Amino acid sequence: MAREIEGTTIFEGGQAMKGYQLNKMCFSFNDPENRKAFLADQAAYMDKYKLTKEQREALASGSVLKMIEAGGNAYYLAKLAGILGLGVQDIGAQQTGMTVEAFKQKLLDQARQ
Amino acid sequence: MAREIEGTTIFEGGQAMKGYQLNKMCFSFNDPENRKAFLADQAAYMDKYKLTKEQREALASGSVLKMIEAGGNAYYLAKLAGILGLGVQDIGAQQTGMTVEAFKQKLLDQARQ
Amino acid sequence: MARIIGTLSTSHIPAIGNAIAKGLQNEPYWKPFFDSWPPVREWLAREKPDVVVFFYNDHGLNFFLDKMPTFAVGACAEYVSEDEGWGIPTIPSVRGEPKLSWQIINGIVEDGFDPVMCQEMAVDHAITNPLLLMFPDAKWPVTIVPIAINSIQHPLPGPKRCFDLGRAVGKAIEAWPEDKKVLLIGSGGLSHQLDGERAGFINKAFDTECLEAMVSGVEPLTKYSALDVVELAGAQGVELMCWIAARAAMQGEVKELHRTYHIPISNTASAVQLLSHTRAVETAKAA
Amino acid sequence: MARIIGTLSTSHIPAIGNAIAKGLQNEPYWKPFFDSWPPVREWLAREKPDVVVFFYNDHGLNFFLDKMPTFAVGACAEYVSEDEGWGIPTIPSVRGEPKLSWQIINGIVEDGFDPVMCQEMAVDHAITNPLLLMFPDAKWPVTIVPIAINSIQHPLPGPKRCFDLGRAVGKAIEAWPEDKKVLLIGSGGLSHQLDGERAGFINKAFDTECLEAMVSGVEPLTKYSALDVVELAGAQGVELMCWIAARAAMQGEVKELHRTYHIPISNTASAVQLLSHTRAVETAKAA
Ligand SMILES: [Fe+3]
Ligand SMILES: [Fe+3]
Repeated sequence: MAREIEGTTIFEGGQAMKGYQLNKMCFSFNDPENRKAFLADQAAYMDKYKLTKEQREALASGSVLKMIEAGGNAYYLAKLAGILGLGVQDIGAQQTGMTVEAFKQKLLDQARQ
Repeated sequence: MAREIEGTTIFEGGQAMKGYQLNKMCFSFNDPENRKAFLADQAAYMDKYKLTKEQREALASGSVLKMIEAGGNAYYLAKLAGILGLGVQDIGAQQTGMTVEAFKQKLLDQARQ
Repeated sequence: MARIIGTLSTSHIPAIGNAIAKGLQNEPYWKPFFDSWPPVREWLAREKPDVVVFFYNDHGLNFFLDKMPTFAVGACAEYVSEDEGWGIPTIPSVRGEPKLSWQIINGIVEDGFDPVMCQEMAVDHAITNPLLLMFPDAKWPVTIVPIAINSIQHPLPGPKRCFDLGRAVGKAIEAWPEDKKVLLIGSGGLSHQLDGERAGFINKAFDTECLEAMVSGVEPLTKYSALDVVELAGAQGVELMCWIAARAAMQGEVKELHRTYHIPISNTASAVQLLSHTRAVETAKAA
Repeated sequence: MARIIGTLSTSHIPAIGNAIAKGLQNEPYWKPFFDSWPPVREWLAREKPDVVVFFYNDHGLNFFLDKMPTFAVGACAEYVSEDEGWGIPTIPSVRGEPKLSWQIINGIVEDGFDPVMCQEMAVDHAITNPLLLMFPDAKWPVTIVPIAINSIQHPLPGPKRCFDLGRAVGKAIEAWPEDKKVLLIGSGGLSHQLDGERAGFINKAFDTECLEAMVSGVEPLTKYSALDVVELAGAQGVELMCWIAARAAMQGEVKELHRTYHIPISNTASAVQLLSHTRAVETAKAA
């Protein structure tokens, strides 16, 4: 697992352990009651899932890259993004440091490779 | 899975489907609250787990062979036996149609094969 | 004996479910993708598959990291579409084909695979979107067998292992004594990446290589490791493994009936490809 | 590099836990079994393993038929002993060795196995009884990695597959760069059957064959199918698969240090066997 792939965090054992509580919280969002409970009191909900300091700070910052660094996995984080009303292009733009328009253009450009 | 082994029910797909609800109920007995709830009102508890008529009748009869025929698996049924205060030798005696003493003797005899 | 009639592979992007729910099929953004489906539906109406075997990946609905399977085979009488947490409408439950499920489980365990056997299984957009695309009235004329391939937590099973799984599944299906027509589905991809500084990565050249291999045979793709696929197809492009397994299940002659490749839907290179199984190996030999 | 120092195999019969709790070790019924442990404990005190890799079977505590794994590997920081529903006392939690867990998971996936990867795992008497027998003060001087083998729902992995799993696990352990001493445990068996008209079945001749093979090498046992083992060792005698995997993980020269075989405990032929790994393959070659 020592392989480096540019701009990509491999979600392997180390990340899976690091992010366990954060991803577990996100997994709970499959249940609408839990989404409501999270929105009603985020701090209490994060307490319940024993999020680490790094995970809480990542969530507070709103930075997806920080959430990934804190062990978040794309498939579970997507459920959090849904709650926060972020689409995949908002998230793509944020992570690549582009405007949403520029990010969409980047996608289109790849059709012409 | 057409292989026949004397006095033995292979817990394969067919049995696993047939016994699903019964085994699920038994699995719930890992939780002491559930054991209490079962003992307090067996009929209601069997309703909750949607046991089939055959499974209810098997339980009512107390016959382990009937429970197995109804899809019960030894590893999960063991939890039910625990609640009913039956030891493995009581169960062995019952299934083989022996007295408990004779069953114990049968076990001992096998040391001398 | 059961007969594999073809492999249908498709992207399953969540947004597709929302577009269907909102009736956006003819909007310019969506038209290129949805236009691929009328010919597929005509073929389905003609060929009338009885059972659909889905190679797909769960997106954090049915499985969590507490117990993450590498491969999981459903053996349920019914599969329930459940809330995934971000608004894709659920669909009516789909009937299972448990006898075929156990036929497959028994066959692949015999062949050295270590599946999780599932008697309760919630299915997500990787199953529901293809079903809705095939049968827009949501009256399912087919039963299903879902086979989940881990695409979340590394180590992932790589192209070679998924190819071998597909082979073993295909062999088990063809040995099923029921006179049923079986359609294979590869659900996922193609290239895309949602996370990291490389988000939005798409690789048209690699996707084209894969689409070509789906026709001529996917064995050459087994030279790649799972991490090669991450690099070439993006972090979520590993869903390609579902296409490889579905295609590998079909031996003998195939014919490409339909192909759509369109960039982008959401952050993804979308594709739909239909292959019919014109002659099984045995028939070919006998001829 | 990590070093495998031996394989300890033992029956784990639930009643053992109750006998320990009630202090019955010197009762005539129990003495033949418990007398096997002082020499094992002396060896442990001398050899001081750092990590114990358990091949065991879950008895309906951690896994249910909704999602039944063929093989599952624990990758937890801690394993919790939980109520099994019929009164075996729980024990203090045991620390895991997650780095070795992932080393094993990565290694066996690379080698074509399809494990479930578990980050939460409750452990039952198959783990707790051997631990208490080794370390009666319940102050665990070791960490553990549990590897569960399906013994509940057919199709079970057979002797050949479990042998191959053991081989792959052993290879992964020996490639682990940490300077740690690893003990393997095969937990289960020997012959017994709890259910059906054949309840109480015990097969001394087959058990003896297995105990001999544990010394000379278990490869000959791979000629049996899982159903052969049901027939020869009883419906729950399939727990023998854990012994096969544990022994297969150890290549090169071994020495039998201890063996107990006693009929019956409960309905089971009980056995304890300790093998030391006197020379690993590489060392043997270099010599
Ligand atoms: Fe997907
Ligand atoms: Fe056991």
